[in-house]
Parts: sequence; C-alpha cells; structure tokens
Amino acid sequence: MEGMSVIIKKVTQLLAGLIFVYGIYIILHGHLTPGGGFAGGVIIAGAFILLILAFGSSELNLKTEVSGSSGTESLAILLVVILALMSLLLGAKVFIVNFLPKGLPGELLSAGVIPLYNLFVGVEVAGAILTIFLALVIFKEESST
Amino acid sequence: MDLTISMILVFMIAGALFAIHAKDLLSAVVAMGIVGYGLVICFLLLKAPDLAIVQIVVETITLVIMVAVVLDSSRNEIEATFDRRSILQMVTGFIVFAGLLYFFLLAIENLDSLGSHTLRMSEAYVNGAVEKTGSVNLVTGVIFDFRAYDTLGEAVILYTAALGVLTLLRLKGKK
Amino acid sequence: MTAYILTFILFLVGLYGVITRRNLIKIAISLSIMEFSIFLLLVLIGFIDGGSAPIVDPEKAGTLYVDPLPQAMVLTAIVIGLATTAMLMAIAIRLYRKYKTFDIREIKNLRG
Amino acid sequence: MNALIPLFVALPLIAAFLVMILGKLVSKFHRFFTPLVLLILLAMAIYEFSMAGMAPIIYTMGGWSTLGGIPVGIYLVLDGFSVLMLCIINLVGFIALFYSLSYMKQYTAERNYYALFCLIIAGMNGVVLSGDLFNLFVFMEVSVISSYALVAFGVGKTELEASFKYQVLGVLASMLILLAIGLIYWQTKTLNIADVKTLLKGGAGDPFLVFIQVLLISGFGLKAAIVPFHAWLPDAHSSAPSPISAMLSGVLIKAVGIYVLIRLFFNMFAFSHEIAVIFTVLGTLSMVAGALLALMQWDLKRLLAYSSISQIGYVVMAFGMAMVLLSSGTNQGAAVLAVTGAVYHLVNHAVFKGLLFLNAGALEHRLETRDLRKMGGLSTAMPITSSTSLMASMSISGIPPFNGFFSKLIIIIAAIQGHFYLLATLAIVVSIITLGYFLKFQRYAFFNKPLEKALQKIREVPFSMSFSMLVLAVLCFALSLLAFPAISNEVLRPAIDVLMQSDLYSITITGL
Repeated sequence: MEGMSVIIKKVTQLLAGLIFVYGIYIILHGHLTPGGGFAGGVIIAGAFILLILAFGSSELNLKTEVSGSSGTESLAILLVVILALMSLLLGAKVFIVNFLPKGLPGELLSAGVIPLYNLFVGVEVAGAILTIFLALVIFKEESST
Repeated sequence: MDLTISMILVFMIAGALFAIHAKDLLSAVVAMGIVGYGLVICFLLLKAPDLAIVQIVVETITLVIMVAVVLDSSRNEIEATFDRRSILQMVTGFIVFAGLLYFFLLAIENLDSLGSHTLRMSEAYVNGAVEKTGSVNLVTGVIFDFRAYDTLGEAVILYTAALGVLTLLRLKGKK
Repeated sequence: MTAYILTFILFLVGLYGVITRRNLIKIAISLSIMEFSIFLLLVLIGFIDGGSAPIVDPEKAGTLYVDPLPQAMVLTAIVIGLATTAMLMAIAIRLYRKYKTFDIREIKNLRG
Repeated sequence: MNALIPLFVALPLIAAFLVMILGKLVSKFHRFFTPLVLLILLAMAIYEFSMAGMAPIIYTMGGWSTLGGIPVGIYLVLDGFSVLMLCIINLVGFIALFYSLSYMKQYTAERNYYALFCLIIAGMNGVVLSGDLFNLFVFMEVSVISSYALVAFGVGKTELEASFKYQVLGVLASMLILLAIGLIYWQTKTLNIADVKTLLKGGAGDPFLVFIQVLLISGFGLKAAIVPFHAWLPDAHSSAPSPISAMLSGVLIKAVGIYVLIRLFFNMFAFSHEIAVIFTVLGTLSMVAGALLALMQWDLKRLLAYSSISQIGYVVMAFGMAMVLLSSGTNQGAAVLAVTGAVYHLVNHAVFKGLLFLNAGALEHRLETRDLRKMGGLSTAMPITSSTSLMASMSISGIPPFNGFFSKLIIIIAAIQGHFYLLATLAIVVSIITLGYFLKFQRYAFFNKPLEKALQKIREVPFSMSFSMLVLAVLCFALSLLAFPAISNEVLRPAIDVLMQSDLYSITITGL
C-alpha cells in the first residue's frame, strides 16, 4: 500500500520515536508504575504499525521484516521459558520461582526476576503483534498483484 | 460508582446495537470502537490503570486491522430482507434473552454487590505482597510472580496466534 | 446491581449479533463485544469501595487496595481476545479473496 | 519424581520455539527433533503412569503453597485420571506426528506445522495437569487456537470455511466458560478447584449453581462436540489434514472437552440429580444422532467425524448414568462399573478412532479422493492399510476379540444393573448401526471390485505411515486385555478411584 501525505509522514517521524521510547519506559518500569510487559509491548508494536501505515509498505522489504519479527518473537519467548526453567535449577528448585534477590521496593532494579520477565514478554508481545500486522500487509500486497 | 458505570454502559450498549445493525461495515467497525473505548473509561473508573493502558492500545490495533480488512474488501452490508421471518426471529430472540436475563438475575441475587468484594485467595496478593515479590505494582506482582505460569501460557497464546496468522495467510497451501 | 444487569445485557447483545448476523465481519465484531462485556464483569467483581489502584505507596501504609486478581485475569483475557480477533480477520480476508463475499450463508452453498 | 511435572508443558514449548528458530538454519531440523521430543514426553508419561500412587501429587507453581490454609499459587495436580489422559495424549500425539513425517510432504510451510503440533500437545498437557480454573482456561485456549490454525492448514476453500465456523463456535464456548469462571470467583473468591469444592454454597436446586453448571456444560460440551453443539465437528475434522483429524477426534475433544467436564462435575460440584439427567440425555442424544448421521455419509472423513460424535455419546452417557446413581446414592456397584466402562471406552476410542483417521489419510494420500464411491478393491493393492482398518472397524463396532467390544459390554452391563433398560437397548442398537456403516466403509473401500483400471497400480503408503498404523492396530488388540479384572485393576483403578471418592482429590490440597 502506498504511504500517506507528506504532513503525516513528517509528524510520524517525530511521533514514532517518542512512542517507542514511551513503550520501553512502560516495560522497564513495569513493577513500579502501572503497565508492564504486555502494555509496553503493545505500545512498541503500535509505534511500528504507525510507521508502516504512514510510510507505506513499498519502502520496506516486507519478507525480511516478517521473518525478522517472527524470529525475534520466537527468541524472546524462548528466553522466557528458559528463565522459567532456570528457576528449576537455582533457588527453590521449583518452576517459575523468583530466584533473584528482591532488593528495595521502589528501586528500578528491585523485584528480582520480574523486570527480566517484563522485558522478554514485552519484546515477545511486540514481535507477535508486528508479525500479525505484517502478515496481513504482505497478504494484501501479494494477492492484489 | 454504580451510576457512572451504568451510564457508560448505556452508551456501550447503544454502540453495540448500532455496530450490529449498521448498513455500512466501516461504521460498524467504528461503532465497535465505542464499546472498546467505553471499556477503557470503565477500567479507569474501577481503579484498573494497567488494563486501561493495554485495552486502549489493543483496541486501536484491532480497529486498524479491521479497517484494513474492510477497506480491502466490500463495505456494503448484505441487505437484510426485513420480512416476516426476521420479525419472528427478533421476537423469539427477545423472549429467549429476557428468560436468560431473569435466570442471571436469579443467580446473582445473593452475591456481593458492587464494591463490597471480600478478599480470600488474593489476600496474600495484597497484604505483604511487596516484601514477597518486591514489586510495588501488585498486578505485575500477581502476573509475573504469584501466577507467572498463567502469563507463560498467555505469551504462548499470542505466539500461537502469530504463528497461526502466518500459516493461514501463506499463498500456496499444497505443493 | 444495575451495572451487572447492563453488563449481562451487553453480553446478550453480542450473543444476538453472533447468532443472527450473516456477515463475517459483523460476527467478529459481535464476538469481541461479548468479550468486552465479560472483561467488564470480571473487573466489576474485583472492585472494592474506597479502594485505590493496586500500586503500593511505601510511605502510606494501610491503604485499602482493589483486588488485583481479576485485573490479572482480564489482562490475560484481553490478549486472548486480540489473538482470536486477529485469527478471525485473517480467515475473513482470505474467504473474501476466494468467494468475493462476506455472507456466511452464501459461502456455505458456494462450497460445493 | 514430581520435578518432571512442569516438563510436560515446558518441553513441547521449547521444542516449538526451537523449531521456529533453528528450522531456518538447519534444513531438516524439525523432522528429527519433534519426534524425539514427543518420544521423551511419551516415556515420561509412561514413567509417571507406573509411579502413580493413591494420593494425587501436588506441584505448587512458583513455590507458592498454602498461606493460612488458603491455596495461593497455581497447583498442578497429577492423579490417576490425569496420568491416564497424559499417556493417551502423548501416545496418540507421537504416533500422529510420526505418521505426518511423510504425509505432510504435500503441504508447504512444514515448519509451522511441527511448531503448532508441539503447541497443541503443550496446551493439552497443561489442561490435563492444571488444578486451577483460570490456568485450565488459558492452556485450553493454547491448544484450541493452535487447532484452529491446524484445521485450516491446507488454506483451501473448504478448510477456511470449516475453520471459520469452528473458531466462531470455539470463541463463543470460551466466553461462556470465562463467564462461569468469573461467577465462581465472585462467590467463592478463589480459583483453586479443590478450594472451590469446599466453598461452593447452595443446595441442589440453587439458581446460582444451576446457572454455572449450565454455562459449563454448554461451554465444554461445545468443545467436546456433544449433540446440540456438534455443528462444527464434521466440517472441521473432514477438512483438516488426516494426522490432525486423528489428534482432534482422538484426543483434543477428550482432553479439552470430556476430561474437564468430568473433572469439574465429579471433583468440584456436588452431584445433583437434574444435572446428571441432563448429562445422560445429552450423551444418549449424541450417541443416537451421531450414528444415524454417519450412516448417510459418503465422504469417508465426514463418516468418521460423525462416528466420533456417536462414540463420545457412549462415554458421556456412561458418565451420566454413574452421576445419576451416585446422586441417588443407591447401587454403588453399577456406578463403579459405569465409570470403568466410560474411562475404558475413552481410552479405546482414542486409539481406534486415531487409527481410522490415519487409514483415511493413507487412502486420501494415494487416491487423492475421500469419496467412498470412487474407491474399490484396495485390499490387495494396500495390504497394511486395509488390514489395520479392518481391525479398527471391528473394534469400533464391538466385535468380540477387540477392545471396543469389552468397553461397550461393560457400559451395557452397567446400564442393565442400574435399571436403565432403555439406555442399554439404545446402546446395543447404536452398536449395530455402527457395525452397519463400518461394513459399508470396508466394502466400498477395500472389498468392492475396482471401478477404474487406475486403482490397480496403487502402491502401499510409505514406511512412516504404515508403521504408525501398525502400532495403533497392535494397541487396539492389546487394549482388549484390559477387560480382565487383574489388569484393569492395575491400569484403570487409579482413575476410577479419583472419580469415585471425589474428596480424595481435595483432601491433599486443602486438608478439609
């Protein structure tokens, strides 16, 4: 699909970076402020979708985009499961236990494993939603030609 | 609180009815947005900020996908022939739904009313949760520590959906 | 109590839409309306009068918090709703490509 | 020993993700890695089965056990009934996967197929092990969403339409189940199944209990394709690739539908007479309707799909009879017999229905058609397929030496002992109708004179397909040994004890 008017492209250039950084903020502060892995991941996916809508899919080489996003998505969720399994070996030898030290509540590096889970689940959610959107765009491109 | 939620719910029901009976598919999709964003306001009123953030962005992405699908195909709804049969269908539907509503009211009669919820299982999720999980945000504490197994299943569901959409939208199924 | 009644009415409106509509997109819309009503019911169940949002403020001890468990359930259910809606849309667009219509009854007898 | 329990879910998940990542780099990675993982899972399931003691094994997820007597974390519960289900799931799963090594060569994107297959196994293992209501819902969604994608794997016109109808009804059922879970949480404030059992207030006719039970019956009944909700099953099972139809018919509708219904209605709710009567009526309806509809089908896989509905009807009817007897408290012996027959038939049906769908896949693989009228005289051309399908047809229609006969016999004896004479006669009549349409299948497919000359040079199916069919056929025969009390005490007894003394399940968790 072709891109939109120049004004929208210019505004999107400014906004997309901001939304992306906001998404990362929501993920990293998941255990301190409202939001977390899911909210941040969805916001980051929204930033990418905004870029694709504004600039159209002609500039992007969509095939590599999809394989890239589904690759990062599989890698991220693999890390989540490995993190869960690591707690089987360390700590209390039970699946998905919070084995890292809890630290002071309110600190950035405080809630043990939770920030790591937030990060990996956030990347996984962003990758999954991006894969879904890109798959739809590619299907529309290929089936219309 | 009960009154404000009910007022928003009236708008959501009106939006839902319009979404179902809209002639043009695009306006039906937008009417679904009324219900979705009304839900966001309800979440904020009911002290659920996490859900409001997730719902508002998920609703936007769902609308983008639906509009992309509708614009790529036909926008006109199938003309529903408003003949005797559909009136009969409407009446029977109304009677069945009135019965279901009455049955539901009978069921929830002696349950806690809005706001007078007592904690039992989530007692441990609230009192002393900060020491146990270290997370100040209790909902994140529940999601990633007390019931982390649910969230693992949840991430797998989204992964399956992405894999399913990739499988469904490939051009050639058989060699 | 009226909030619960209206939520169940919204659920019934969604159910009515799924059963009577013949358009694929309308069926998907009605399904997500049903999902929204159940999410709202779950959060209504967990609400406590005078409770504040479940973000603990270390200084202010002893404040009453809303029940975080239904919120965790609804967070999971929202993402499930997104997953199923995405799958339904993927199939709807493919069916439109093949049958040039969104009418499920027409698709059934075109199937041949 | 209980460190293995979370691996039942974690292992197939890791396999699915590795297949997607390494599948691009290592060319044939998924073809040898996933069967290996499923073989390990099968070995673990059999090991757990041999170690299954009397009391259920509790695995607290995340180390959160009871705080002040209230179960807080998510519990995985491994008892007699779920160990048996684990063995069925992983056995039929491994054989269907081994079968699809050569069957799926005709499809593109094989890598996605193997990843989705591991996800469906992970989902079902998660459902069978879970002891927490919402966790059960989440893992049911995992297995059901991956089955939506697998049903439409061939992305043809009929597959897409069948998958769309299956998805709409599936999401509708999931919403009813989520509504029921919300209402249960509303009254009991907890999600742990054993905890809910002690807290559910309300007598037999209490409107709250009846409302939840009706919601759960319609929700899980739709997943189990019991008659009023079976509309999606014939299309979905006939258009899916054959190993997936074998998985859906053989295992998915049992693990996600029947198992959960029985677990909730035996171990969570107190027995109530009305609900038990509803169960029996639904079971008999689907038994009779499934058989009658199957008689008229000419598409082989639709015939097998309708026969699945009929055989599931047997199981639900037997469980319904047991509930009627238990709720009225009389005639304990007949109730035990009915539950034994139901569990035994559940196991048998998974094996011979899986085998029948694999046979249908072999025929479709060679003849490119599923219409019985276009087949004929294949017994010489495809010896293994015809002999295994003969064994499967004999056992499903209850011919003595095979396992189907014994399980149906136990159900009929239980019906007679429980004074359900109408149900006993109906069961016998339906068994005869089943024999009728399977003879039709055998005659048209294998023993008729071949119509076109083209049928002469049909070769037998490749090794991986014929080997898996042979394994299931041998199993069909081996399972008939379960009829003898000595062996059935060893195999079926733990599952029946769990269902009969329902408080055995909750005592170890909540100590009440």
